[in-house]
Amino acid sequence: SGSPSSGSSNSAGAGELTSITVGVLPIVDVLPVYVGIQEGIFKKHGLEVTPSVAQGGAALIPSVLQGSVPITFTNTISHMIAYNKGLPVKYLASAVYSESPSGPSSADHPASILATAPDSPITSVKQLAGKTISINALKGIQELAVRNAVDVGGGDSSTVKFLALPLQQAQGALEAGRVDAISINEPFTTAALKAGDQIIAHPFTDFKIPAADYADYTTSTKYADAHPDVVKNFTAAITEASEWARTHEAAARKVLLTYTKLSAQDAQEITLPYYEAQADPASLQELADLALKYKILDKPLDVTSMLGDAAVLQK
Amino acid sequence: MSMLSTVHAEVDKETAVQNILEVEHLTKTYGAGSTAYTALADISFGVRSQELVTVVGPSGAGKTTLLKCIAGLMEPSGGQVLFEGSPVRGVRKGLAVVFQDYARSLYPWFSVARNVALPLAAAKVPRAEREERVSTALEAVGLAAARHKKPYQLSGGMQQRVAIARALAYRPSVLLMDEPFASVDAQTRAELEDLVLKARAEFGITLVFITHDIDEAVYLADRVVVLSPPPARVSETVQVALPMPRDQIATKELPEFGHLRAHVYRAVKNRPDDVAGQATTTATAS
Amino acid sequence: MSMLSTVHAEVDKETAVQNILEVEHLTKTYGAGSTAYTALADISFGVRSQELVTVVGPSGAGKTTLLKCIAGLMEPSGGQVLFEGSPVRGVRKGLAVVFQDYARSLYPWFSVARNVALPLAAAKVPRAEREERVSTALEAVGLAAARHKKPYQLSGGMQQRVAIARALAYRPSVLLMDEPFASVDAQTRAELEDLVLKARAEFGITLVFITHDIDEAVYLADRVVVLSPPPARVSETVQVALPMPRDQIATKELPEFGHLRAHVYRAVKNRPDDVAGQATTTATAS
Amino acid sequence: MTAARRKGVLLTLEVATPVVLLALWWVLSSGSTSTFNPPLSEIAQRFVQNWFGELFVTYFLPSLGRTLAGYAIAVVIGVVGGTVIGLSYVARRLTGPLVSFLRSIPGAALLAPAVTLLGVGDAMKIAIIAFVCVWPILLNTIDGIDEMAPTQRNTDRIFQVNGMRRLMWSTLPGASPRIFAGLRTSLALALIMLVISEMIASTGGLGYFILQAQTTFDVADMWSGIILLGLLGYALTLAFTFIERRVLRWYFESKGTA
Amino acid sequence: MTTSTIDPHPSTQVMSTDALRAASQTRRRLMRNALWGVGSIALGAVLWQGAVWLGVLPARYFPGVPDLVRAWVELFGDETFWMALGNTLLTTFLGLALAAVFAIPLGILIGRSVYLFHSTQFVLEFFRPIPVVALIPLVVLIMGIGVDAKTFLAALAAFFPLVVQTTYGSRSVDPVALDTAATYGFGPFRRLFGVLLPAASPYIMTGVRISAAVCLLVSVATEIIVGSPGLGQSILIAENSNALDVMYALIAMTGFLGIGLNGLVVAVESRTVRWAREGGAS
Ligand SMILES: Nc1ncnc2c1ncn2[C@@H]1O[C@H](COP(=O)(O)OP(=O)(O)OP(=O)(O)O)[C@@H](O)[C@H]1O
Ligand SMILES: Nc1ncnc2c1ncn2[C@@H]1O[C@H](COP(=O)(O)OP(=O)(O)OP(=O)(O)O)[C@@H](O)[C@H]1O
Ligand SMILES: [Mg+2]
Ligand SMILES: [Mg+2]
Repeated sequence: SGSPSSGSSNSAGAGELTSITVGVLPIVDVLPVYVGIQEGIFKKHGLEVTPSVAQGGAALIPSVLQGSVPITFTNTISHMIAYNKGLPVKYLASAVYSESPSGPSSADHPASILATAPDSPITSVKQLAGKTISINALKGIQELAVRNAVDVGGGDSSTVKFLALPLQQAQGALEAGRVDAISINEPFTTAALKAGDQIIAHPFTDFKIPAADYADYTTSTKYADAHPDVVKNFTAAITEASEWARTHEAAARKVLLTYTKLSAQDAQEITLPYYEAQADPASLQELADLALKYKILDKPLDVTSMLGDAAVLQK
Repeated sequence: MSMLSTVHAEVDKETAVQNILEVEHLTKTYGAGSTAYTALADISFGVRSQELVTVVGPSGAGKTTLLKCIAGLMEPSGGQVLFEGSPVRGVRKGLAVVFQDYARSLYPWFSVARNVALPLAAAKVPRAEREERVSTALEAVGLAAARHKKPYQLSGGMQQRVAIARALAYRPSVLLMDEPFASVDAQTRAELEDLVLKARAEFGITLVFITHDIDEAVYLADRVVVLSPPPARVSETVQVALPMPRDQIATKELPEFGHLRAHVYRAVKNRPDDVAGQATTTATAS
Repeated sequence: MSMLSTVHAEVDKETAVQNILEVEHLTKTYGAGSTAYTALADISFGVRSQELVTVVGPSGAGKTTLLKCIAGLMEPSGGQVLFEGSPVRGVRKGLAVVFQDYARSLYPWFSVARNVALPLAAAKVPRAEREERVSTALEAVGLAAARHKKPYQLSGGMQQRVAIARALAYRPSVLLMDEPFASVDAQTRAELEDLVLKARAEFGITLVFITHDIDEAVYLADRVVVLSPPPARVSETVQVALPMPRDQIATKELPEFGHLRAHVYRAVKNRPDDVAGQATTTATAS
Repeated sequence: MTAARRKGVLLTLEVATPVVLLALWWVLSSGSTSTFNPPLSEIAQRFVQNWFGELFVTYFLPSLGRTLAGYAIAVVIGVVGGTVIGLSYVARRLTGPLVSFLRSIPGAALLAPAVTLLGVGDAMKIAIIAFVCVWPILLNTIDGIDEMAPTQRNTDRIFQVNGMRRLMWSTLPGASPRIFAGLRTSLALALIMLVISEMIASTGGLGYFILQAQTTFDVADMWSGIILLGLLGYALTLAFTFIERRVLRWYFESKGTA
Repeated sequence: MTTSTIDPHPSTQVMSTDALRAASQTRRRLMRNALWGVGSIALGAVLWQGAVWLGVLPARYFPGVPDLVRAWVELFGDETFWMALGNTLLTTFLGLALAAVFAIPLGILIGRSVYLFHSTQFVLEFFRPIPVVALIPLVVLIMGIGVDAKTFLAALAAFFPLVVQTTYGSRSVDPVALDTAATYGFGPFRRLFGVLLPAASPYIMTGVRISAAVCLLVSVATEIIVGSPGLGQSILIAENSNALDVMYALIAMTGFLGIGLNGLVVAVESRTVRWAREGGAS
């Protein structure tokens, strides 16, 4: 990855940097982490961040609990499940929203869609009864989002069959007629739309609060207690980095190229999520309630207790 | 074919014409490069139809190698083996071999009877005849009672007799036997020798018989081929003109038998370099 | 120990006391239930220290079985084997065996020399002495040139000689040999016989030697144990009072040798149920 | 020791080890409050809840069916393919690197062609199970045939035991101890693949259950699934050994390990 | 005796030419092996490209061979690729070595002792079917996400096939060979290294070949799931970026690693197990 840009020289002395590993996924959602590294924002806050790329929450939460990865990106539903199971996880900061809380973005297309094949007779979620939808993982944020989108769109999600399929495989399975609809997000959305897929829903924005606060940065309570400074500095840095990513979109898109294998064209064309480090308790509570409704959580969750002292969005 | 007979010093032109098997300047070298080892230097002899030729020679001379070349199991390094006038390439039909490594030539997963029956089944002998031939052969080698046993339940000598029974039941036109009686007792051995002679007479089998027992070599043979130590050559071919049929007592009492025996013994012993003799005189046992 | 001697009819009280090996009413039944097969019915005999006892008997009599019981490799079904007065449980030190199945007892992954050296290494013989013993033994069996070869590169008889060399190099106090010379030529065999006698004299080895060659049995033995066909019993024990040292020509010329030979031959032949004899008279070959 | 007593001792050993280990686990985990190490009593309770009910039929049996189907296909392809490759020098050399290549292909690569060609149903999962299980069988068959004793090979040739007869009477029995080693290795792989194949495109099954319990940090449920899997593995092994003892009886007896 | 009469002269006279011939033979053999390897890979390439051309595998989602070659060329110029490769190889080798150290002796013991066999059977058969992926969270919880966790998981996965193969191998040992060892009073060490291991080595080497591939696969899988650096991680990134050609190029690289690994084992095998092919095994 690139070296810190020379513009941010007002950093703490190099000798005082605390090295931490931050768990990330190789997706656009973690852009602020790389921005923070490359723009020297972490350095400025006394942190030397090394990203550790994993496939999903399954390994990331245990590695946070074990301590070798003190802080990790995770989707909020995973965090909620762990929290509800009594695991000592601590919410640090929000990571992304599905769109700007202040209204839909001006992007050409949504970041996340529920799509059917170009020639498919299915043009509405109402026609999905008995059909099969592919999502990236069951019992996670995507199932929740798609179920909700189907239900609020007038369909009945209990009559739909869900199938876990890697996002990369979804479009192929759709075209081969193996599934009837696919739930995907970037960069696969861009590819699917180029292929002429029909959009029948926007799962990640079809909530009551469209700007869904669906991912966060997590640490363990043990680490937070032992290293309050680090945690504080990280939160501050990621807040700054998120803002930078929002406000320097063109530069941020270049950062994408450093940690993904996106083509240059894709990096320009894909729709970025809204990077925001402050949590939205209302959105989170809606997600928690839906998770309970769809049996992803097995008991109710009060979001405020989960958030603890994390910064929340002032509307 | 008569043009070939000139290369055989011992075999006159007339008999050469009738030779069913013709070993011509056979050489065999194992391995290559610095580890190359020449087992057969230059072997030539012929076998007439229904003849019984025994091959004797010191241990490690190359007898088994020679037999494998004749059987078509091994490609010679030089020279050739002719069968009925055409060069041997691979294994022919109607040939049977009793391997020196008899224990490993039996199929451990089949019973004794099944082992004997197998080649017959492969040759599509009808079931009833197959059954009968197997029983007769097993009885002939004294193993009628062991037919349902598996090879590993037999003693060494019994396994060897199974291999012999299998070859005999097969009724080959050419039978190659590699020290077939090495592991059986004297009495059984004598009986088996007579069994082989009888089978030859009955079914007109051509036999090449390797043995290290000189009495046996002379008793059975029409001709004895004596190999030199390796790299092996034919050091002598001895015609055995003993009357037929042979008899364990009468034949061996004949003065000619004694002469032939002594002659072959000397032929085997007549080694250019008698290292073994040296060994026993110079070496202390271990 | 003298209390045991009463059970041995053939062995008088005095010699029994010196017996290093004592086989007492040994029985061995393979398998169980309907497939049970009794190989040894009731075997008793003793072996004095440094004695050379040969065991003869028809093929399948139970010689190998007996040897394995003596070696402690096989548990008898009844009776026992005493070594120096105490019952044999498992394999003792200072014992060597030349197996009938010599090919399988050599380690195909080691060279000839390594095969011979292995037991010496196991016995912690110093390297230099080991080296020397291996060379001497291989030379004694005529395989000095083959020391770097692998067993599969040797002929059958050569493999057998490697097994013999291994046993001799080991200098055991008790040596059990199971048809050790079955696959070697007459000349080599005679040399190996003398080698064994010499080793015995030199190192004071006690020997149990199984053979199906009656000449050999008499030539080598202090005593010949004749086994009956299975289920085996000791049909006779023949004392061989031929003068020492033995000599291939002189000893075999002695009239006693001829008598003993004939006597043992008759003892072996005197089978209550002459199956093999029947076979050759009734069976047509295959 | 008599045969009966020996049998008794062996049986006791076989039963005693798991009992002792379970007891240890029970005691050591009894007071545990850790999410990742629930008390065995709780796991046992979940086990009964989960598998003595509907899930056994709707989750376990379909998984088992797919696994056995995949395994069966692997056995056929492994033995037949291994025989064809083992018998032919050219085939052996030509497929050698290709086989090593395919054996080392990560699952991510298998999935795409499997989904494209076979869809997202049982056929795809069975194919993936078969694909992974086939290699140990194939390799063992090839090596077993390749290492056939020369004297046995010569005997076949001399007595004109050719074609199918040679295959059925000599080649395959000779390689059978090897083939069984491969079958045994693959049996466990099949069960592993039972879970792996349900990582994707699944809506049910034992593997799905285990993975789901794992991602939702439901460790007791996860262990209840794993225990069922382990018991299944043990049961299948017993059945396997039962068959093997019969088919390879000659082998074990001749090796003195019957 | 007879065999000592080998005339030494024929071989010594041509010694130098022999040595030359041997060297050129080795060269020729290497060439031949390389040719077969190339042939085999070409066969695979043709099959793949054929499937893409015929549309059995849609070209949009399955890059053709030329695309793959292009991706490889790019990868080879990429330093991170080589580091990933090194990481994966390291895990694989360490895992395999660790597995072998435990599995082979255990397998030998289980194969030779019915008592040990019966006392371990349940435990082994119980744990054998548990997939490594199911254990990843537990292992990560205990060991974190470093090389040691990855190595442990790879070793664990490789352990079981190797135990099974070794068990079968040690049961295949000829009883006469064991009797020989017993009569000559071989100690445990010599019995193991002189008899049991070499005799079982045909089975063991097949097991090592199986386990080597398993080790590689598990290394890659844990890299994907846990996110330790290595080829797996590179595959994960490419997959999430919809970079098909890079993904397949990387996957093919693991396949080539597999070929290399197998070649390595076979090279060892052809030295150690030659006896079995040339006439020892029964
Ligand atoms: N596969 C092989 N590789 C190398 N050398 C071999 C091989 N097979 C045999 N030889 C050598 O060839 C020579 C002849 O062996 P062969 O088996 O033909 O002897 P033989 O006359 O049958 O001896 P025996 O009477 O002991 O069986 C021996 O010196 C042996 O070392
Ligand atoms: N493993 C076994 N299972 C069943 N029966 C066996 C087994 N081993 C040997 N036998 C039987 O025991 C008897 C004696 O066998 P043994 O090998 O002791 O004979 P032997 O006297 O050594 O014969 P040979 O001179 O042929 O070697 C034979 O009839 C044989 O069939
Ligand atoms: Mg021979
Ligand atoms: Mg015997």
